[in-house]
Amino acid sequence: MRSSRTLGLIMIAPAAIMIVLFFLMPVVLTAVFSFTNMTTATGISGGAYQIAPNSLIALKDEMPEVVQQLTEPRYAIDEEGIKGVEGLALEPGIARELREKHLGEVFSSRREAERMIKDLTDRPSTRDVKQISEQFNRSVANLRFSSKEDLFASLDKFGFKMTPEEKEGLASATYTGWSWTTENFSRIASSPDMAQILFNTLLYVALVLVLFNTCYAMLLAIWTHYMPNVQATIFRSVWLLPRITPVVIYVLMWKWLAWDTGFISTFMGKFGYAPKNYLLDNAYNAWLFVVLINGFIGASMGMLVFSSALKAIPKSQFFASEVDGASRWQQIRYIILPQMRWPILFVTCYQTLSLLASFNEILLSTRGGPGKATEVWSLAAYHTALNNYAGNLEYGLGAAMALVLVIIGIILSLAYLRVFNYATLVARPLIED
Amino acid sequence: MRILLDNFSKSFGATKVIENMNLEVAHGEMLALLGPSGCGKSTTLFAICGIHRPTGGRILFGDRDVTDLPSQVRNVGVVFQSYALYPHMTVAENIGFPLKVKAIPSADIRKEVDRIAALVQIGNLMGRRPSELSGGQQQRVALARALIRKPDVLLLDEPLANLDAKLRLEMRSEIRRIQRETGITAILVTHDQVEAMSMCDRIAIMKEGEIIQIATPAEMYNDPRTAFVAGFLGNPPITFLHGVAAKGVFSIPGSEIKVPLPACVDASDGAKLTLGVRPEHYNPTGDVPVTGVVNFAETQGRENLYDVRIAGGPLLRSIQPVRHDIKIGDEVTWAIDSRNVFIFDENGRRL
Amino acid sequence: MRILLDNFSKSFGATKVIENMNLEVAHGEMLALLGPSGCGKSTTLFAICGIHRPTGGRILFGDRDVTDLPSQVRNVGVVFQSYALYPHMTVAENIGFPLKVKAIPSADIRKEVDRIAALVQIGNLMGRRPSELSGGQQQRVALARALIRKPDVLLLDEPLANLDAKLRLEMRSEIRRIQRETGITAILVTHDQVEAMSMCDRIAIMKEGEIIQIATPAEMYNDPRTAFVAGFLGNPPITFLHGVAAKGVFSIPGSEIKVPLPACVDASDGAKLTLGVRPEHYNPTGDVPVTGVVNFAETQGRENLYDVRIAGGPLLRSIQPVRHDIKIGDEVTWAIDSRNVFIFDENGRRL
Amino acid sequence: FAKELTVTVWAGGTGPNDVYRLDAIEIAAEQLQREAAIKGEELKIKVEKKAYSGWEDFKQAMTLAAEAKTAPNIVVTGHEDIGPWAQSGLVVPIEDYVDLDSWPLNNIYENLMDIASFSGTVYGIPQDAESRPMFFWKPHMKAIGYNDADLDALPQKVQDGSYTMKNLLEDAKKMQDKGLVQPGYGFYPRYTNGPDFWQFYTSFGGTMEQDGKLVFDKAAMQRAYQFFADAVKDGVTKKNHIGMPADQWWKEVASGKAGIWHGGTWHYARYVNQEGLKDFFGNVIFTLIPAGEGGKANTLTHPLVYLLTSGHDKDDTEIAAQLIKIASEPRINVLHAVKSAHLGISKSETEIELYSSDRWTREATERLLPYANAMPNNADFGTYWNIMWKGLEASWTGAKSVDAAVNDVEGELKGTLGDKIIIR
Amino acid sequence: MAEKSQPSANYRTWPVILALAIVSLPLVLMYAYLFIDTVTDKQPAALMPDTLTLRHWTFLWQTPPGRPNIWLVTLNTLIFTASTTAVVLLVSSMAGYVLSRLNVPARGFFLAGVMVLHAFPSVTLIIAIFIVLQMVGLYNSLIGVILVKAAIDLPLGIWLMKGFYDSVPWEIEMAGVVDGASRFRVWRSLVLPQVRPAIMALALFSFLSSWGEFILPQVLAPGGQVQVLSVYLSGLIADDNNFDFGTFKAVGVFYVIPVLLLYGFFHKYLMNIYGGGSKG
Ligand SMILES: Nc1ncnc2c1ncn2[C@@H]1O[C@H](COP(=O)(O)OP(=O)(O)OP(=O)(O)O)[C@@H](O)[C@H]1O
Ligand SMILES: Nc1ncnc2c1ncn2[C@@H]1O[C@H](COP(=O)(O)OP(=O)(O)OP(=O)(O)O)[C@@H](O)[C@H]1O
Ligand SMILES: [Mg+2]
Ligand SMILES: [Mg+2]
Repeated sequence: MRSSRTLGLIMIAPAAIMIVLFFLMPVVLTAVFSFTNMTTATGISGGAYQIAPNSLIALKDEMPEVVQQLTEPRYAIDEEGIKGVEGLALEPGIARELREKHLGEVFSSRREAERMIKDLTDRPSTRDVKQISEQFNRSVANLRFSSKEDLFASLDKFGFKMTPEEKEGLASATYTGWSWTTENFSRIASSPDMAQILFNTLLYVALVLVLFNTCYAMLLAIWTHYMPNVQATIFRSVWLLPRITPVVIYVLMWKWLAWDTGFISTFMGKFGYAPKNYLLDNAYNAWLFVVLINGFIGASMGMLVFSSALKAIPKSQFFASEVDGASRWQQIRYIILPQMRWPILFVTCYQTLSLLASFNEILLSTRGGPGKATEVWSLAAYHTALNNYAGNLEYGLGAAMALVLVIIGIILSLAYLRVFNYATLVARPLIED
Repeated sequence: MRILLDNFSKSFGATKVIENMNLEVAHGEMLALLGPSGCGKSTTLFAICGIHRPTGGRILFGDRDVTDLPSQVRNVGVVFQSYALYPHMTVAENIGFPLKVKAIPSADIRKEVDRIAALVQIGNLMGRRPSELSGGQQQRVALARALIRKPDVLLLDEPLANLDAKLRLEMRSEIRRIQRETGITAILVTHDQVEAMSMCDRIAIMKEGEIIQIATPAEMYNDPRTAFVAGFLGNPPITFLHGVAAKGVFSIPGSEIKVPLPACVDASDGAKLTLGVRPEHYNPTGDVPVTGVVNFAETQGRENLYDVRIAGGPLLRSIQPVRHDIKIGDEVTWAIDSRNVFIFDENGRRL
Repeated sequence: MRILLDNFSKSFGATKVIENMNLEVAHGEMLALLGPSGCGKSTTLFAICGIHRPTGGRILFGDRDVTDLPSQVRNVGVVFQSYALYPHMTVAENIGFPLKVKAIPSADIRKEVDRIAALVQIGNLMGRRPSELSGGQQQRVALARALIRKPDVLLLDEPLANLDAKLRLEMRSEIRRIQRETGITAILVTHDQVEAMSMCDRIAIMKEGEIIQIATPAEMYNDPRTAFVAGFLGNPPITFLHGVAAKGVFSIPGSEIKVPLPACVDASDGAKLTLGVRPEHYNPTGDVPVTGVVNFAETQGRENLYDVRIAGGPLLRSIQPVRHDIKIGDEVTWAIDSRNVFIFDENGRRL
Repeated sequence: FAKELTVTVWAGGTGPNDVYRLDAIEIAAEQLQREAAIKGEELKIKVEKKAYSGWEDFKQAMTLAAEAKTAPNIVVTGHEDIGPWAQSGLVVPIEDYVDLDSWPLNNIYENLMDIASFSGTVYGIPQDAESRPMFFWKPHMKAIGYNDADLDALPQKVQDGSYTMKNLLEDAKKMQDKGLVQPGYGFYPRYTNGPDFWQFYTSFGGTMEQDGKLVFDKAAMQRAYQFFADAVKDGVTKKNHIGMPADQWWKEVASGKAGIWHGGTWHYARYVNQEGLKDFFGNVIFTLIPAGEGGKANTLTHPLVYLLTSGHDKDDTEIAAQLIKIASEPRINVLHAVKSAHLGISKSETEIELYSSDRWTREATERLLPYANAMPNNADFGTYWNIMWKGLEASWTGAKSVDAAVNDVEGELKGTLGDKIIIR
Repeated sequence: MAEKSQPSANYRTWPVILALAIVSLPLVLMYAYLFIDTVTDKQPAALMPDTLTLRHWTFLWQTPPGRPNIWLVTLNTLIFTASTTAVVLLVSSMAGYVLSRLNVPARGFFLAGVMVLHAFPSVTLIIAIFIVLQMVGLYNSLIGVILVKAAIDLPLGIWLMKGFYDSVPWEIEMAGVVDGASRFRVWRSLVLPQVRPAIMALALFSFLSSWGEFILPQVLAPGGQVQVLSVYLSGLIADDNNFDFGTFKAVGVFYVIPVLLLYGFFHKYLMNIYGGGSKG
């Protein structure tokens, strides 16, 4: 309508689209997935109906004969099949020979039927053999149907007399895709491992946040603030290194430091200590390193924010307090810290959320070990849904775990918005066009 | 407490700001430091209060050499140009801060804060934050904070620059009264000469890191040592006429102005001279009539200001009580008061 | 171009800032908007230039209703209080920007920029950035930028607040000259009454979103309609004495002051009155002698300012040419010029 | 008739010794093009190969790519993936595209073909075979009292069940006590999750699957967990062994720093090639995994299989199937078997000189392959496996007591798999 | 922002420098050895290297079998990083402006939404992101990863930019409007230049974060054609057949050099990260 409004909508559109595509839709999808039993074996995109012996084991007690019939391949050389073969436009001799020599034969496996076909005088190619044998298939065993209707149609076609209930039972037993369930959440709620992981997560976030992301970062910012420029720049750069170093290398360096053949081992070896894997030696060590590895990265963000906030404090306040007789500690205590409230809040909020979601460093360093000692929630979700040795990707459970994080995150950020006094952040535009 | 700057120099890296300045402020005196922007006034104050270290020379408080003492122990009260209030503290906390860092019991602090706040008339604002105060109120908080520790030396860096005319007048007398009553030695930095003249015992005029003249306000106004000083003091500013000396008379080639030079002025014939005429000394009552055309006129309430362009180009300014008979474009013949003109030589030195 | 505010109102959310203001500025006139901080001056300007929408009433330029037109098409030149120069552009680019957005060929822009820059005498600075300019130069760049599009209306929001005394004086005449030469209708917002009086054809004094009085500067000074106006104009400010009327004479209970009320003033006996005496009207030459003790004296160069406390407590202020015979504590008997006093009733209305 | 196509092949867990997994397809493509030329067809096949050194990333990539219908035509993966991937339709049965009765497919070991099937349908063609022996460092064994004859008889004793897991721990302890190896190096198991650990479950009497249903034998699992917990308790295995750097492990077992360890037949290649253990047979002796309480000696074969993925043009898939078939010819497959020290997939392969003249492949085939088990191809086996490993890790590192770990495993299995697993 | 704080000369600094030096030692050590180890060989249990060698660097001119060419991977990484940065800059500088200055419906809601978004652990939503990518046909393509990575960096970007826009004086925009420029023009020619430090800071931040990004390309673009350095390096490390710390470190150094250079040139902008901030 009005120019700035239209312009605003246009300018915000790209962000909105990206956010809808890559935040909102995934969240919605994740919420949906979390109520399914989706795994590698069920696939994501939906299933099919496959009459395989395995899938019918459960039905065996209910309707033994049907299961028997269903799972037994039956290749019958009948007129209908031969007609079909004639329709394939192969050597005419094939159909003729089939009719003359084999009409009425029944084979109990495809392989046997195909052996017969291969022995025909006009020996068809493998490809044709497959086509021909298909014409004589008179069972649904090992067939895959993309929909229930197809399944029922074939059942009818092959003359299986079944009640609708039986059909439904069969359909649900042979369905290969996922189904709705709330089990993921009850599993999360009841599993002692999950409780452990949750505890790990809280411990991890709290330790890194308090020790490094805020306290140490503040210390760094203040220390470098009181230094001559050159030294300050050097130290800030050193502490920024962890952040600007790609995480793969960064973690590699810690491993170099802590592994059996690494620096600490070698160094301690000079004092007669046997080399050992300090990183994974025990849970305490692993925790120490996980906190250090993440903390060293986390400190830099806080340092940046605090340093620039410190820089924004007018120099005159430092002068004034010195003239007023404040010692350095009093200056920090009474002048700097009280004015860092907002930066501290910002860093705390931002970093809690970041830490909750982060697992890169842990994945690359301890992989959650030793045991599951350093497994955190997001890493566990990743392991569950995407990355484990057996290749058994439990998308549904993983999504439920992710959803738990999403909910925690939303609650936290709403709380933070309150603390930030959200209303003051959206000032009315001063140009009223 | 006497303040003595002894051969004081200050440079920032390669930039020399002050070189070998000598300045003495007597005990209980209030001195104004006046000068154009960037001349080194704040630098001097910062050195006195200990924020900057001198690169040369000594600073003495009384007989004590404080050159290398940190700010914290100099007992100096400073009102910074920007007030430098602590935005996160209330007025009371701001004022009480210098006592708080001395670990004085908070009951005593409160009593003292109340006393000093009443003195600067902000007793009713104690719970507010600086951002909730008007400029004048902030100003007074800064002043109260500077005074509360009973400083030996009070340094005021352009303390009134941001106030409106009315508030400015009030604060001027307030500061002066407090300084007098407590007998503090004070230095006032300002770029407003009315302020300097009205508040201080003496004025020091600086230019590019050097002190050009130190004198009482009246002396400075009536007896400027250089053209720079004369031009700097006075509102509206003095006007300068450039001409030559000829037989004891100042004249401008191409114009008919002829001003007799005072006897005390010794200028050889043909010497290039500059004549300074203050606007209040060019008016109907002077003794050397000069005719010109009014090319600018403005009412300032009780007075009118006129710019008169005289034949040959030069401009004279006149300020007179309000009159309604003169319009822009009128030709007027007013007279310069030749006893009150200043004569400067080619280099701006007063003769 | 005439500007007409017709029943103009503006509120921000629940805060009513201006209510039903009517104001007409004639074509080619320069009007000063004067008033205390927060009274709504800037708000009025912002509505005129189209940045804020009025919440009620109309704004007319000439006969055209521009109330709902966006700024971009109003052809208004604005000098913002803070100049609002574009820091990343050179002086030339800053000045040329209004033309550039009209997609005028750059050669034409250059010519026009050069012309207008010469007008405000900054032709030699064209390549600099705003940060490399002194305050006065920045001011002129802002002015040039406002003028280059040949605006119908020029709005100046406290344009000189940040300049020192000398520069201020120069700029004052510069702006007035350009406005006159180009015949633009202009509104000047300021809190400095000397500026308003010296530059403008008429002055409008505002208070809390209302216009209290509109008049020429001299009229405003000499014939204020209310005590507020009288107190607002004049430097040093007017002093007020509070007393009662008794038989055509103003007297203060407990003091001997008796000032005859002018015949035109009609005040019943015992009515509470306020007497306004400007400092220049209390001096040795007046007609109603008043004795008091000098409790403050200050030199302002060519004049001295005295505060005289008269028996019974009230204070009178006097400004006189420099004299050296009076010290603080002296008893003086000076006289009020009774023809030039203002009489206000209890509500501050002039009688 | 002319056809040009690109066949993509991905392989998991594939290092420099295993390049023939992928190269075999390339060789096959060459062959197929020639065959086509003779038939007068113009066929041009470009083979794009990608080897993943690990498994996690490979399976993740393959699964997602298949879901996105951008999977490679052929993947080489562990046979246990057939179950889930077949069920979700990520892979298609190879029997739809090749004639299993024709050579060389009809020559492949029958049990390997079974391992490549799921629910009665043949999905893949075995790519290699292997098995996972127990290794002993001969010099250390001698130092604790075994003579050459004893050592020669050891494989047989293991097979008979007269040398058990208990003896193994004792020997490891002896080596350590004698200072032959450092503490924690007596028994030096695999340092990451792997199929190997099912061997121990089997050793202690466990069964993985019965009649198409998974089986969790609580007691057997308890004993298997206990074995590792005991090893840690005795100090012959490091508590923090899991997750140690790979290179270190390899270096140590190939240099006699460890006394007894278990590995795979293909380790031979790395010991000899990369780690510089020139005299393998002089230093190392290998046996089946000894029997534990309640079980018997065994080993596990974990064949990799060639699989065809879904979502491709039928003709392309058929050509891919042809390539797999050709690549399974003994002459081609033997390149992989010998180079990577894996075992052959067919009888004829053992008769090729390259194979039969290689002592390692020969002995390993004889000694191990007949007793080889395999993990079941069951869609839910991965879940079972993950849970089992978690329990093992917990009891190994002491995070949980063995009993608690087993109980937790049971609880989680019940919760996750319900009646798809028989718990006993 | 007239004066910025800078400590006065009133305090001794060496104790602080000493303390910080000690705490920084592990980092300095790690990075020092990162470089040293790439060009030297040393005995297994030695701390000091004994020979200089270039053999760890051979990956630069020899492509190991089964691995993509390092230069191709580097090029990919560059494209990925540069595009992500560009998208983040463009999108968040526009959105930040809208949120800070323009009168659009539901502005406050959107702003709150952006903060909440940061709470979404996008890496754990990755399956769903994968589905979305597959739906829009961008799975296993660099563009897809670029968009996802950019989207993940958006919340920070938008907040940062909003904070900076907040600190641009309204007068500049008012002047522009009065001068006849459209709001878009005002943004482009007047406001954007004012927030250049913010853009530099954000660019640097975004560049660094994309350059090191690991999980997203790993999961969403596993194909060999679109591999980036992080995935390449982690593949190298995971490959237990060719374990050579020297080479890893050499690849690491190769990987880290561009960011170090970049940091060297632009580090002063990073200090501006809290320019306007959310509130004083
Ligand atoms: N830290 C510094 N580094 C370099 N030069 C400086 C520094 N501080 C001040 N200067 C220079 O020293 C000179 C004097 O500065 P100072 O602040 O004392 O001026 P001032 O007289 O107070 O001016 P103003 O009236 O504008 O406040 C100026 O030219 C200034 O540029
Ligand atoms: N956006 C706004 N929202 C609410 N109130 C506002 C807003 N803008 C201005 N006001 C209020 O409107 C009143 C008038 O403001 P305005 O800026 O017009 O004052 P002014 O006369 O220009 O004062 P000054 O001399 O201090 O510039 C003030 O009380 C101010 O608090
Ligand atoms: Mg200064
Ligand atoms: Mg205003």
